[in-house]
Amino acid sequence: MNIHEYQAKEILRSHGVNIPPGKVATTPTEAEAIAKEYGVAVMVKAQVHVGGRGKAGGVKFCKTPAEAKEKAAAILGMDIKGLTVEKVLVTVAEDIGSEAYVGIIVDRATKKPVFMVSAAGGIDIEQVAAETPEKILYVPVDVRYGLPAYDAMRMGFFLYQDVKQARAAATIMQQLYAAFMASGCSLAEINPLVVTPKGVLVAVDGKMVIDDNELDRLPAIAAMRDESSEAPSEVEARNANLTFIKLDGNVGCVVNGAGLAMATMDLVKYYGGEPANFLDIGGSSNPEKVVAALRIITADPSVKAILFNIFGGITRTDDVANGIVTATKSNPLKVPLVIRLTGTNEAEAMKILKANGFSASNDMDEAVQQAVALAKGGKAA
Amino acid sequence: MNIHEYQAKEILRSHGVNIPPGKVATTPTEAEAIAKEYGVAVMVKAQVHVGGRGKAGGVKFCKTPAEAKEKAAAILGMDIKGLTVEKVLVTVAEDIGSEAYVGIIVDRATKKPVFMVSAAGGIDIEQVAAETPEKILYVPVDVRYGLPAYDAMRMGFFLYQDVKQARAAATIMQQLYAAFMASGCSLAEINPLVVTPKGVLVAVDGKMVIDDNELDRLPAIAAMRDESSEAPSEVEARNANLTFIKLDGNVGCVVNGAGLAMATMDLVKYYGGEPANFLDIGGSSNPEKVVAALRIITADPSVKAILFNIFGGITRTDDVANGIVTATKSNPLKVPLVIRLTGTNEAEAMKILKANGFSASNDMDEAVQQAVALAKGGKAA
Amino acid sequence: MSIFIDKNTKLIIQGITGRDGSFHAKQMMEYGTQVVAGVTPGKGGQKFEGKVPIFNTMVDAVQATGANASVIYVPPAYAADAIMEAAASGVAFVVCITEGVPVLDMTKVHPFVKERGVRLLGPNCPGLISPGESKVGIIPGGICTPGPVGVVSRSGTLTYEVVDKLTRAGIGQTTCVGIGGDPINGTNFIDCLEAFEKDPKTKAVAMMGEIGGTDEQEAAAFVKKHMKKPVVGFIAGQTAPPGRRMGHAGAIISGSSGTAAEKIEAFEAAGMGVAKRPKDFVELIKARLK
Amino acid sequence: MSIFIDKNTKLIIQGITGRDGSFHAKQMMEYGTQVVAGVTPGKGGQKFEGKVPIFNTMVDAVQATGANASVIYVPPAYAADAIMEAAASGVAFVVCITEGVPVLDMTKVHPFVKERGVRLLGPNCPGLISPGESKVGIIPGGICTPGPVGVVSRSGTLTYEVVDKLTRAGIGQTTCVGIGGDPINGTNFIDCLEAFEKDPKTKAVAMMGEIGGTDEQEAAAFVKKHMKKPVVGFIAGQTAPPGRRMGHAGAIISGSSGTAAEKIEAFEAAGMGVAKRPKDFVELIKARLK
Repeated sequence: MNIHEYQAKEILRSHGVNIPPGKVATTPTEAEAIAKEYGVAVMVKAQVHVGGRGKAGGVKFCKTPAEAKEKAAAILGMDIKGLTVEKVLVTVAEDIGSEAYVGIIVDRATKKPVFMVSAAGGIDIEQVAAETPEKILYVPVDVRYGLPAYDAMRMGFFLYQDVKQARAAATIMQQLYAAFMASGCSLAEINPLVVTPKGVLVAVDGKMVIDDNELDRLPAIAAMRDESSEAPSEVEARNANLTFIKLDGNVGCVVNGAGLAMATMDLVKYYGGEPANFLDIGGSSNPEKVVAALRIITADPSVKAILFNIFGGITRTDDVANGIVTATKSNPLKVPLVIRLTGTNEAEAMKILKANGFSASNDMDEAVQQAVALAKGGKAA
Repeated sequence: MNIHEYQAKEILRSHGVNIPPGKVATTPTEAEAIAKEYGVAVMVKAQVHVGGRGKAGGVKFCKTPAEAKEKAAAILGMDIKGLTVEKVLVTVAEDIGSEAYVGIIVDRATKKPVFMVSAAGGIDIEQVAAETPEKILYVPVDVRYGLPAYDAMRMGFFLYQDVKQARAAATIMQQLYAAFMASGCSLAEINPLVVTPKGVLVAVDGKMVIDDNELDRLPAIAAMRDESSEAPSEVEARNANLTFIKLDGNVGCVVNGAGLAMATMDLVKYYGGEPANFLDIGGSSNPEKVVAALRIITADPSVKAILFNIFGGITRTDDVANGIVTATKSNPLKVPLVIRLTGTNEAEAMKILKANGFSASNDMDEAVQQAVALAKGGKAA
Repeated sequence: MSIFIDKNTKLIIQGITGRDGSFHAKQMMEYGTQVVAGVTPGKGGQKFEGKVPIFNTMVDAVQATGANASVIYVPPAYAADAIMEAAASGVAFVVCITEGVPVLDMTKVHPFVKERGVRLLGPNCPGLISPGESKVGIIPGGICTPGPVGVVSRSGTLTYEVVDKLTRAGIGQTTCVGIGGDPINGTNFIDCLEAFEKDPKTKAVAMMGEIGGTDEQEAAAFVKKHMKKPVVGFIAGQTAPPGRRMGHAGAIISGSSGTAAEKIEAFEAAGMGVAKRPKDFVELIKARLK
Repeated sequence: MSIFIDKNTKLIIQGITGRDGSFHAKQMMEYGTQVVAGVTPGKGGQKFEGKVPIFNTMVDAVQATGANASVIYVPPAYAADAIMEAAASGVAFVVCITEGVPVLDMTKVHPFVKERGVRLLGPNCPGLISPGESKVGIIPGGICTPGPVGVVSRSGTLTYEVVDKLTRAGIGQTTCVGIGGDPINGTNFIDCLEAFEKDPKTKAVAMMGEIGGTDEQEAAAFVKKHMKKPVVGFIAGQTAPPGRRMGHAGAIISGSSGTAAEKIEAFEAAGMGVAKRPKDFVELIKARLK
């Protein structure tokens, strides 16, 4: 789960990280009031779950409250990479002496959280990694021991010559690590970590991505979810316990299992079609899920044909068949439907479908080819 | 460092352990007031750093506030194994269904904290260990992982058949472990852990021993030290950074290094004497320490002779010699002094001592024999 | 022969009285797996289906039955602890079916099982099956048949799809292993490839990877360097956009790494057969079994 | 020959600019120890006594100098971290002189150094000396002389006492090791006995134990089972009362265990010589060197 910059900063602040004062505004007037309260120059920053806000004009420096109001008016409602800006963070602008990057991700190779730190901060770390990898220090953390003081200090010295700044940075590494672990992060970063001309370290931007699997045990973090900043179809899918990702094609796919769902999308493409989505109904054969899946897919006007691809293992294919019948009775489909079912209770499923006027195949390639043809306006083979 | 039962219980309570309500009284009237406040039967318990309070009459059940006053009057001021009772804990008396023992120590062999749990609680665990070792379950904890839930549960099931009680016990194990680690304990125990007739688990007695080396970083724990409950000579020694333990003999010993100090005591015994103390002045050659050491030793009327045994490594023997001269000038000794010095700056030390009328040897056995003879009223050889 | 499990595998089911645990316990028993015990705290002393003894703890279960493997069906919040309990109890092989285990839990579990020399399969995996010998997990027994092909895959239903096609084409399997779709898991492709290379009955390997990470690339390098047996590979997620997680927590293309294209390239560089569609496995494997 | 350190030991001093660190750095350099670097965070780039380069971190120091050992003189609150830093930096041998390290810190440090295969000596120990070759720690060089006796002890000044007596009697030492008086330490008696047994120059061993714990009993069992070389033992604390800590955190008799009597009995049962007084070592060792 993505959380907003202001939320990540709240978490980091609660772990002791030095963060410039800031508040969220949803209207230009609120933004003006916050800027007035601080009485100094501020930054107005779009709160959206997407990178490149700055380049898109979503981050502005404002000398006066009036300017903050004006810039907030421009940013609120702005569309950044398909997402509408609903909130801005109004935060005290810091004088910047130097900018560093500090981040932690869970690394698959070492199976550990790994720090990445670089004195080349303020820009995209993947760019630094690609162009000047020697400017990044990677420090894996063995969670059994936590982040040892010596490793934190080593990172401090990698960023700063001055021992006081190195120590301050080491403290921030510990705070960031504590926040990362306590918040169930898969990524946490401070970019830039700024040293002001007076030599003080400040975290000017913060980002966190939370492991969805942590949300059940971290209700305070789970409550940070901002559904207004997500695609409505994905919100609905999540609430129905489906995994759904919208794509640009016209063949709607309903599949059980993530691997098979990806393979189905690939096969659509292989046979010359374009998948409209990734949709995994998971292992359960609850007919409700099938109903929700069809509702979400049919809401997309670009979908020209729908393909079910179900391999029944735990999933009972007769349950899926019943779900299809129920869903299409209450909301008759306006696009053709191709069904492939095989595995557990296949015979019953076929009987149910036939009794309700559906045809079905048990061959994946055949079904995919049919769906692709139908989406192109052709007829089912 | 030992802390009192009521202090250990405060710590355990702060970690969530279910502890009966209780308060400390230093007068019978206070004890009566506390009992009145609770309005139920109470226990009045002597707070002293020594085992076997119960057998010594330091723990009493009181049905009424009047009885609490009377029993507190009897216990306060009581002498238990040489220590005077200055405080009593007045605590709500629990109905007892069953009693278990739960403790953690740092184990030298496994180099880990080790849980010991036994359904045979309420009595001395060393007795259980000696007589019925199969009644104790030992569970070492790898501090890198903490106490795993499954091990806590295993201990719960070792104590209780009932799954609810087992789970409640598992929770207490986690709380006790957290308290143990957070308080820098070398020992922490709940004995007895009681199940009331209603099935509720309550920690009726608690004990903690703190690793002295932790006190610098745990000021709140360090502040729990109760000097009124320690021998004054040991308090003074600690404040002077000396390690001192009073013994029953008459040869006072001042030595540098714990191993040599023990070997010196043993040699006193070997040559027919009895050491009056263990005293280690440590590695520093600060003359102040020598002064304090002599003050503490001479305060003991049973000391009939004093033996210095110094092997100068880091310790400069001339510093020790200067300390002896300073100390004996301000407080002339009433008992004979035997000095053995060797090692770093031995020649200077001998010169200083000779110039001030002291004789000294560089042979340990010779010096010990002399001191033993002098303590027996003989003459120096 | 087979890898990891066979006729002699004596299995404990952790969470045997739960919804999923009890359902699959029956399936495994029907398949012929030696299910020697179950573990559910508080139900120690009872029997599952009137015959499998239930214990409160893994230590009790192992001591009483001499089991050498366990399979875990407990909710995600308890899965990490269940894995560690199993690893500490004396079994040599632990399969965790549970989906949704926090990845930070796995950063702790991983060294725990490793320092005990225990093999973990999963979490978030369908388990494994050695057709005709033993099944541990949830792979439908009916689609498998004994034979010479080792199957290893990140996913569940995609495995079924391929195994089903192989079986229908008359090509049986030594063992089918689902390693799971999480970013940190106990057993990876290389572990399985190494075991298949050593297994005398396995003559060829079918391997189904996914986008995300570099495990498939490392597996390809392993094939090139250490394997004499032919391997055919497939990558799911060729059409997936970067930065979006395709269901599996591990299936995410980050930056310039983890794309299907680079994985397929690695397969080709290793001289592996590359299946473009799941059905291609049939002909590619057949050709390599000749 | 010698154990653990010799002429080729290249040493880093952690805390080289501190009060104790700088004093003993000079002593070691005077003795002839190859002190190749110091570490003090924030003083990287400076030089100690105009010749020994100082680094901010152990990794920097090891990379620049190829050191293979380190010795720690930092305050107790930082000692555990310093040990782990050393163990992770690539040196194979770490000596921690610092006294007062919390024992719970050591429960974490112990597996850390162990899983890296690093030897730790201490904490709360005087270090060690291989007379004429190298000295690491605080044992006064002047009381030692090269020769055939290995010395191992829990304590500092008691070691000096015995070594001094040996030297005055013309009996030199291969290596004198102080393992320290804490309940959890890195190197124990058995480690040293094993090394002395393997060292061709060592012909006999003098071992000074203390009350508390069972290390001496286990050492005696090791002597009986694995050693061909003669060992003479001594136990300090014969007159100590139970339950009181005799200075060293480890020197405490708890319950019925850790008494001098049982340790001496174990020595006798192992066929070891038993010194009743420190001075007895001279004759007992002399007899065994013939």
